[in-house]
Amino acid sequence: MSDVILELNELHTHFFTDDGEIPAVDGVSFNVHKGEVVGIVGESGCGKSVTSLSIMQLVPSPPGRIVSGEINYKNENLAKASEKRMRKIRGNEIAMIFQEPMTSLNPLFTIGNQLNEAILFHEKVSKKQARKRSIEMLDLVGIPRSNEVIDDYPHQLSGGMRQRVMIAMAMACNPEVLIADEPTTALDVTIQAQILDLMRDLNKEKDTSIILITHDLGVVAEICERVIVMYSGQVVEEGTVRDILKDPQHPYSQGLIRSLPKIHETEQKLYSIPGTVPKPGMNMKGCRFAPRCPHAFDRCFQEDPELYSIAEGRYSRCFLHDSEEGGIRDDYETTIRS
Amino acid sequence: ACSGDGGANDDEGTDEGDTSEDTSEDTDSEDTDSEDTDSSEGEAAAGDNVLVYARGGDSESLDPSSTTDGESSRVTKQIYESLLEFEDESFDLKAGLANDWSVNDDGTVYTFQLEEGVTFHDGTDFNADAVKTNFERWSDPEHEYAFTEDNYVYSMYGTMFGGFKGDEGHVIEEINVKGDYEIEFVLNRPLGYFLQNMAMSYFAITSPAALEEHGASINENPVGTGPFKFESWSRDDSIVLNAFEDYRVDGQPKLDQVIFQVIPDNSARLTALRSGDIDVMDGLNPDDAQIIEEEEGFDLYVRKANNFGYLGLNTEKEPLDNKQVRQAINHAVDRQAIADALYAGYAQPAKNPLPPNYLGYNDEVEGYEYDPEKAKELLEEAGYGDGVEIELWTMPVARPYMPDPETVAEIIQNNLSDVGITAEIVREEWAPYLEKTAAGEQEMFMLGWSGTNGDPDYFLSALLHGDNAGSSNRTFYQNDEVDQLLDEAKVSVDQDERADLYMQAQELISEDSPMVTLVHSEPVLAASSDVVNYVPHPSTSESLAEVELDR
Amino acid sequence: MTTKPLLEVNGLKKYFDIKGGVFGRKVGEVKAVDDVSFKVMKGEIVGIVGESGCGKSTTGKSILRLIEPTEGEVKFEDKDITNLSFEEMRKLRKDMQIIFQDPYASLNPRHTVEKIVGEPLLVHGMNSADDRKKKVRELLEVVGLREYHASRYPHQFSGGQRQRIGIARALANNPKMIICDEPVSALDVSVQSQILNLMEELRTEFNLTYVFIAHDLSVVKHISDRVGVMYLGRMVEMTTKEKLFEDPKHPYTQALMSAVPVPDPDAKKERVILQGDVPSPSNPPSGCAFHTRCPRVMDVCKEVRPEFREIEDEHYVACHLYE
Amino acid sequence: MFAYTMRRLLMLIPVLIGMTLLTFSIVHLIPGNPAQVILGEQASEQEILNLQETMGLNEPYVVQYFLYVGDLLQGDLGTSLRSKAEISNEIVPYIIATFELTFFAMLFAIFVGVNAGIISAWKQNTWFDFLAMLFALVGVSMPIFWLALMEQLVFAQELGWLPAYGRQNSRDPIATITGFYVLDSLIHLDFPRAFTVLKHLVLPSIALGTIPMAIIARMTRSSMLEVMRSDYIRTVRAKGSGQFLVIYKHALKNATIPVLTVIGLQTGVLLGGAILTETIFSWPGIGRYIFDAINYRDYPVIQSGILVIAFIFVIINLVVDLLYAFIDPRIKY
Amino acid sequence: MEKVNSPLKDTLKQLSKNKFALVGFFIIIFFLLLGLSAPLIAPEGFNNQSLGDRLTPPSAEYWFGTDHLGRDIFNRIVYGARISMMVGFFAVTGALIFGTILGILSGYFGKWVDQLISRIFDILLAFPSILLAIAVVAILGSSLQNALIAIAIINIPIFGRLIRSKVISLREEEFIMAAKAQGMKNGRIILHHILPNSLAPIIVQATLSFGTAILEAAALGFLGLGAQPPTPEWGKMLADSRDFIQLAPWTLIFPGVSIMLVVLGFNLVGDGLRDALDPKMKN
Ligand SMILES: Nc1ncnc2c1ncn2[C@@H]1O[C@H](COP(=O)(O)OP(=O)(O)OP(=O)(O)O)[C@@H](O)[C@H]1O
Ligand SMILES: Nc1ncnc2c1ncn2[C@@H]1O[C@H](COP(=O)(O)OP(=O)(O)OP(=O)(O)O)[C@@H](O)[C@H]1O
Ligand SMILES: [Mg+2]
Ligand SMILES: [Mg+2]
Repeated sequence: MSDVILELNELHTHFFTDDGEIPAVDGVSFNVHKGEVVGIVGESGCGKSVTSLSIMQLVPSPPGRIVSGEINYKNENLAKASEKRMRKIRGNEIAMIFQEPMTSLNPLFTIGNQLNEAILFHEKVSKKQARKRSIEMLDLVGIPRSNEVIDDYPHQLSGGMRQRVMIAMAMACNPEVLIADEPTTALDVTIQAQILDLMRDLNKEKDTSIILITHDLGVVAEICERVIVMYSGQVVEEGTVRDILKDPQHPYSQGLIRSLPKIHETEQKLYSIPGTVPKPGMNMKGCRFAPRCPHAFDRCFQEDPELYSIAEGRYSRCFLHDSEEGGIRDDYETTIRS
Repeated sequence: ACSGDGGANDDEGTDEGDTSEDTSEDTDSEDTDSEDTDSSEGEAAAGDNVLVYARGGDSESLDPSSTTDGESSRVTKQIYESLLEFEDESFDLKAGLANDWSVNDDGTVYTFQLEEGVTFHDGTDFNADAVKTNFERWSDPEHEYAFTEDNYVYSMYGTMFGGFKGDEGHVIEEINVKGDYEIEFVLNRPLGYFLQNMAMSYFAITSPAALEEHGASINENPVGTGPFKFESWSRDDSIVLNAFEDYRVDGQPKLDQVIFQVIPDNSARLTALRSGDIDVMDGLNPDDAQIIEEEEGFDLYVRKANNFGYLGLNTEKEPLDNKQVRQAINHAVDRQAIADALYAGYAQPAKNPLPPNYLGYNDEVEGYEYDPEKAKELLEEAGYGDGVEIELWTMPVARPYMPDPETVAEIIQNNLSDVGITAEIVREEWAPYLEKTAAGEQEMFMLGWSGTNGDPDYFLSALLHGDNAGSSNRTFYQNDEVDQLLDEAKVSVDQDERADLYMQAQELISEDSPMVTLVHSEPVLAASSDVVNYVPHPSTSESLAEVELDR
Repeated sequence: MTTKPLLEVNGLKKYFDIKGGVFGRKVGEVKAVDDVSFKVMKGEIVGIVGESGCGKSTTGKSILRLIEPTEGEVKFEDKDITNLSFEEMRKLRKDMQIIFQDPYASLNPRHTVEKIVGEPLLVHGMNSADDRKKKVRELLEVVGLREYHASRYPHQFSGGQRQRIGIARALANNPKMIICDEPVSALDVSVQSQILNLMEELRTEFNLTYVFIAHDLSVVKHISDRVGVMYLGRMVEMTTKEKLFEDPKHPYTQALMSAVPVPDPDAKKERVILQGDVPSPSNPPSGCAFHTRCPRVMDVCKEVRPEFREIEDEHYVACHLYE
Repeated sequence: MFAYTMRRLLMLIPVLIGMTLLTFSIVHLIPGNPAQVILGEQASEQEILNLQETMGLNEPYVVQYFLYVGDLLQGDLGTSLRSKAEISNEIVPYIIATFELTFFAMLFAIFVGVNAGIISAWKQNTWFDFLAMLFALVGVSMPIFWLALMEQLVFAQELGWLPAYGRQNSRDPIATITGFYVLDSLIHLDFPRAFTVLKHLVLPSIALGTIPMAIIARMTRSSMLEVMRSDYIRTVRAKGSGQFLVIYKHALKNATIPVLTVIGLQTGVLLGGAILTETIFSWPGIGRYIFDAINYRDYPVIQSGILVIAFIFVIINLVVDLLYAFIDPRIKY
Repeated sequence: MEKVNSPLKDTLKQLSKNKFALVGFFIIIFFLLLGLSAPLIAPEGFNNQSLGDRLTPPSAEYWFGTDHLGRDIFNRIVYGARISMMVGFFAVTGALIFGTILGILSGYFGKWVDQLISRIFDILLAFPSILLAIAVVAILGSSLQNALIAIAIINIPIFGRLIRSKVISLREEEFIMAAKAQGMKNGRIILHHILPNSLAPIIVQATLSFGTAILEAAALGFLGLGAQPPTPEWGKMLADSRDFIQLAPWTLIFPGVSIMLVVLGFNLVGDGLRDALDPKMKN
C-alpha cells in the first residue's frame, strides 16, 4: 500500500449542550492512503459528519470542540493547527463536499463567483484566469454549456448539476484528500450513478484520496476500496470492501448487511436488528451495541471493547475477538491498535 | 453659537447692519436678490441687532383679519397697523394710522384723519381708499378680496361689528372717503366700543395692491405699514421680519430683524433662552418663573390679566338652579389654591367676570371667600346637606385662561368633596364639548373668556346676557335687570356712564353667581436682560418697534 | 387473491398551477401526474417506484382525495369516489388510509400517542373514552410498542418507533387499503427492515391491501406483488415483480435497475448511465417523456406519446419499442 | 424584474384605495363639528353655520369621498382650514424636514444596529454580545418620548452640549434650496453651518432611531447566526476563506434579507414616532403638522398627513421589496 | 427510566434555564404584585393632593418625590402598575382573539376569504401603528378604555398575519394531511391540530405585544389621548410633568423608568420564550 496521507488517532469531538456533553466522535482512529477511496458507513447520528468536519476543523463551535486526539496530515497535527494554517489547507489540500447540494451553495452569488473564490483563495491568479479555470473545472465534471452555467445562480441548476459544481469547486485546487459527506444521498439513483462515476474518474485521473461518507452499503460497494463502519461515535469495524460486505465480523455489521433487502434475491423475511440506535450522550457503559447485540454477554455491558486487529488491515470492536473470550476468530493475533 | 464674524464680506454686511436709516434704494435692491446673499445677510443679521422671540405655536395666518389666533396677531402686529392703537400696557386708545378722530353726538358718525406720507412695505401709498377697501373686504363676502372661496372667514369682524353686509345686526352703514386722508364711518346705531374695535390688531390695514397681487395667498405674503416687513416664513419653525426702513416713526424700529421662533416644548424653550439661542420667550411655565428671577442675566415679565377662567354652573339644571347651591359652590372653591398651584402665584383670584383693569371693573363686589363651612351651611339650607352628586365637565384643551384644565378640575373636585359634593369629572373632545355646553347638556363646566378689544361688553354681554343663552352664554343665566343694564351700556358712548352701568351689573351677577369665577391668569414671559423696552401688552400682541438690544 | 380490483385508477391527472406574471395569474402548470391508470386487487401489494418528483406522492394523495385530482376516475370497491361529497368522503376514509414518509412531520407534535392513535377512532364514532383507550393499547401492541408509550409525545420516540405510531394510527379503524408513501425511506437501514417486516405481518393479519410507494427498488421488490414504474408523472411500466426484475422492458426501467448500487462487490453488471437530468414536470418533453435521455430513442418517440399497453400477460409498458 | 415590479405596483392599488377610504372615514368619524372648532368658544351660531356651508361639510359622505379622491388624483390634497393654504404645497417643507430627520435616524439605526448585530453574532456569547443585546432590549423597551425628554435633560439642559430644539440656529436661518438643511449648507459650502445643523440632528435622530436600532441589531444578530450556521457558509469556509470575507460577503448579504424587511417596517415606526419626537424637539415635520391638525380638527390636513405618511411608508416597503428582488436572484416574479 | 415531559414542560424547563428570561419574569411578577397590593402599599390612594408639598424632591416621606399637585409619585406609580398591566392584558387579549379568528379563517380557508382579510390587514399595516391608534382614539374620544381599544385594533393585523402564515405553513404539514386522511372535520382540525401548533409564536408575540401595548398606551397617554386625569397612567404622568423637567426631574424619571422596566420584563420573557420554543435557537 502507498503512503498514509491522513491519519486519525483517538479523535474525540464532543458537543457541549444544555443537555450535557455529547461525545459525537468518541475515539475514532483510521488512516487514509494516497489515492485511496475509503468509505465510512454507519447509521444516522453515528458521527460520520462530525468526524469529517473535525478533520476540516469546521465543527460548529460552540457547542462542538475537539477534545483530544490527533489528526495527522502529512506529519502535521491538524487538531493543533492554527486557524490561519487551516485556511491554507482547506480547499487546497483537503477539500470537502456536502450532502445537501441544494443548500450548500450561496443562493445570492453566481456559480462562477463561488468557484473563482475557491481558486483565488489559494492561488495568485487574476480574476480572468480564475474564471477560465472555473470553466475548465465545470467541463471536467461534465457540465454542458459551462461558459453559460458559470453565470447562473444556484437555483437555476438541478440537484445533480449543483453537486457537480460542488465537486468542481472541491477539485479546483487539486486537493490531496477529498472528503465527500454523503454526496449522493439527496440525489436520484440515476443521477447518483452519474456522480459516483464522476468521482471514480477523478480519483483515477488525479490520484486524489477520497473519504466517502455514506449510509448506503451499495454505494460503498460501487467505489470504495476500504470501509470503516461506525456506530455511536466509534469505529466498530474496518476492512476492505469485500471483507466487510462478504464477511462482516462485528455483530453490528453483520446485522446491517443481513437486514438489507437484496435486489437480486428473494427472501421471505428480512433480518432486523432489534432495538434502536442509542441517543448520543446516553449512558455509555460497556459496548455501545450490546443492548441490540444477539451475542452480548455480561462483559459487553461492563467494559468498553477495544478495536481488535483481526487480520492485516482488518479490525473489529468486539469482545468476541478477544482471545480471553475464545472469540470466533481466535486464530488471529489480537494486537490492539492504539 | 452665532457664527458670524463675517470677515470676508463685511462690506455689505456691516453696511446693512449699522445704518438702517439711509439709503433705502440700496437696501431695496438688495432685498430683491436677497435669496442669493442670504447667508451673508444672515451673518450680518446674526450680529447684534436681531431679536429672537420664541413661542409655543406657529401663526395660523398672517392675514390679521381672517384669523382669531393670538400667535398670528403677535406677528401681524409688527407688520400691520390699525387706525388706532392701544396704549402700551392697557386698552386705552392712542393714535395709530389715524392721528385724529371724532364722533358726532348720537354716536353714529365717526371721522378719522389719517396720517399722511405713510407707505406700505410694497411702496404704495396708504390713504383713505385703502382703509375703505379693507373694511369692505371684511364686511362683504362678495367682495373681490374677500376670498370666501378659499375659506377666508372674518369672524372677528362679524363679532365686533354685529355681522356682515346685509345682516340685520351689522352696524356699519356706510364708509365714506372724504379726502385722501379723511374717512368717515356711518353707523346705523351707536356702538359703545366702536373706537376700541378700531384699535384691535385684527382690523389692521393691508395694502390693496398686495391684495390684488397675492390674492388668496395674502396670508403668506403680508404687506402692511408696520415697523417690520415680512421676509420669510417656514411653517412651524420661524417667521423672519426685517426692519422697514420707511417706517412712519423716525428712529423706529430699533431692531434690524425679528425672528419668531416656534418651540412648542416649554422646557426646551427655557433651555434655549438660558443658552442664549433666543432672546424672549413667551409662555414661561409659572413654576419656572422663580428660576428666571433668581438667575443673572434674565428678566421676568408679567403680562397684565386680560381673561378669566370660570366654572360655569348651568342655572337650568337641578340642583344648580338653586342659587344657594351655586353660592355654596362658590364658597367651596379655593381660588387662591388654584392660583398658587397652577400659576405659581401668577394669577389673581377672580371675583368678577371681567379682568381688573377694565373699564367698569367693580372692586366693591365682595366675592366669595373660600369658606367650606359656609358652603356646607348653604347646602344644608338648600336641602342638600346629605351631599349631592354633580357632573363636572372638563375642557380637554389648554387655553390661555386655563393652562391646565385637568388639574384645575382635580383641585375643584377635591374642594367640592370637602363640602359633600361629589363631582364626577366628565370629558368630551373639544368640539363636542363646545357644542354640548352650548346646548345645555352640562351641569358644572369649565371654560373661560379672553378679551380682545379691551371693552367690558365683550365679556359681560357675551357670557351673561340672556339673549346669548345657548351660544356664548352657557350658564343659561337670565336676569332681565342685568340684560337691561348691559343693553344700555352697549349703545352709550359716554364711557363714565357705561362704567357705572357695568358696575351695577356685576353686583347683580355676583349675587346670582351663575359661575365660579376662578382666576385671572397673568402670563409670564422671560427675556434676556439684553432686551430693553419690551412691554408685554394684555392683548398678547405688542409692537416691538421700540425694543432694543443692548449687548 | 381475488380477481376483483379493490382500487381502480383511470386516467388520473393532477396539474398544479404555477402562478406568476403581472397579475399573479396562472402562467403554467406542473403536470405532477399525467394520465396514470392501474388497478389494485384485494389483498395485493402494488409498489410504485420512480425518482423524486415523478409524481408518486401526488398519485397517492390524489387517490385519497387529499388533493383534488384534476381529471380521471378513482374507483374504490367499484364506487367512483372522485365525486363524493365532503361528508361521504370523510366516512370513506375509514377504509382507506395513508402512512407518510416523514415520521417526524406526520405526527402532531403536541399530541400524546394516546391522542394520535385514538383520534381516528373518535372521529369515526367510538365515543367511549374507555373503549378507545383499550383499542389504543391493542393497536400499540400490534405495532410492537408498549402500553406505557401511550402517554408520550412523538418527539420522545425514534424514527422507527414514530413510524410504528403512524401505522397504528392508520390501522385504527380497520381500513381495507393503506397507501404507504415511502414509509421507510427516512429510516435507518437497520430499522427499515423492522418496519418492512411489521408491514408484511400486518398485511396478512388484517388482510390489507397496500399501495406501496418508494424510490428504493430493492425495498419495493422485497415487499410488492406487482410494481409500477413512474417517470415524469406517467406510468411507464407495470407488471409482477418477478417479470419486472427479470425482464424489464422499458429502457427507463432498465437504466433505473442498473443504476441501483448493489452492496455486493462481486456483482458484475452492465451499467447504463443515463445522460442529463430529469426534465421539469412543468415543461415535459413532447412525445415520450423519456426520449431526451433514452439510449434507444427513435424518431417516433419525439412526436407520439406511447400508449400504456399490455404487451404481455400482466405486463404493461408505455414504449414505442414494443409496438 | 419588470413583471415583478409591475405586479408589486398593481398590488398597491387596493391598498391605496383602502387607505383613502380609511383616512376619509377616520376623519369623518371624528366627533365634533370642525366649524365649531375653528371658530372656537367665542363664535356665534350663525358664523358656525356659514363656515360649515363654505367648507362643503353639508354634502353627503359619498359625494365628499368622491370629490376627495378626484382631487387626490389631481395631486390636490385640499386646503388647510387653519392656514387656508394649499396642503399639497404647504406639506412639502414638513415632509422634507421629517425626511431629513428620519434619514439620519435611520442612518444611525442601520449603521449602529447592523454592526452591533454582526459583532454580536460573530462574538456570540461573549460579554460584548451580552451587553449589546441587553442594551438592545432596553432600547426597545424605552418609551421614545421619555428617551427624548431624558436626552434633553441631560445633553441640552445639564450638559449644554447639544441643542434641544429645532433644525438650526434660530438667529441665523438658512436660505433653503432643497429644504434638506444639511444638503443646503453643503451646497452653500458653509461647513460651520452644516456642522450646526448636524448638531441639531443628533438628539432627535437618536431618540427616534433607538428603537429601530435595537430591533435591527437583534434581527441582524439572529439572522447572522442563522446564516452562519447554514450549509453554504460551511462551504465557503471549507474552501479556505477567512472570517471577514465569510461575514461581510457571504453571510451579510444573506442575512440582509430579513434585516431589510425589518428596516422597511421600522420606517413606519420612525414615521409614527415622529409625532412624539417632533413635538418634543420642536421639529417642524409632518408628525407635528398632523398632531397640531388633530388638535385643531383641521380635517383636510389630518386626512392628507396620515395619507401621505402611509403612502411614504407603502412606497418604502415597495422599494424594500424591489431591493429583495435585486439582492436575491431567486425572486423572479 | 426516561422522563416523560410534555412539550409545555420542556419549554418551561428550557425557559427556567434562561437567566434573562428569569429576570424578566421576576420583573413582571414584581410589578404585578405591586399593582395588586396597591391599596395595601398606598392606602391613601393615588390622588391625595397636598398643594403645599408641590414638587418636593424624593425624601424619606415621599420616596419618589411629589408632583405638581403635591401627590406622592410613589403611590401613583404603584397604582399605575395596575393600569399598565391591565392595558397590556386587555389590549393583547382583544387583539389575540380577533387576530386569531381572522388569521385562521384567512389561512385555512384561503380563496376570497383570505384575499379580503389579507387586504384589510395590508391596509391597516400600511399605517404606522401609532398614527392608526391616534386616529382610532380621535374617533372614539380620549379615554383609557378607548386607548385600549385602539391598541387592540392596531395589534389585530399583527396577530392575524402571524397566525395566517403559521396556519398556511401548517396546512402543508403532513400531520394535518394525516388528520384529513383520518376523516376529521375542518373544525376539529383547526381546534385540535392547527391551533395548538400555532400557539408557540402566538405566545411569544403576545408576550412581546404586552410590552408594546404598554408603550403604546403610554404614548397615547403622553399625547393626552389615553388615560385621563387623575388616572395615574405612567405616560400621562410623564406628559403632566413635562414642564417640570428642569425644576423637578424626578417627576419624569420615575414613571419613565417604571415603563421601561415593565416593558423590559415582557421583552425578556418574550425573548426567552422564543428561544425556548424555537428549536433552531437551542444549542
Ligand atoms: N451542532 C450540534 N450540536 C449538538 N450535537 C450535535 C451537533 N452536530 C452533531 N451533533 C451530534 O453528534 C452526533 C453525530 O452527528 P453526525 O452529524 O456526525 O452524524 P452522521 O453520522 O453524519 O449522521 P447522518 O447520517 O444523519 O448525517 C449526532 O448524534 C448529534 O447528536
Ligand atoms: N402543492 C404543489 N404545488 C405545486 N407543485 C407541486 C405540489 N406538490 C407537488 N408538486 C410538484 O409535483 C411533482 C410531483 O411531486 P410528488 O411529490 O408527487 O413527487 P414524488 O414522486 O412523491 O417525489 P418524492 O420522491 O420526492 O417524494 C413535483 O415536481 C413537485 O414539484
Ligand atoms: Mg451526516
Ligand atoms: Mg413523495
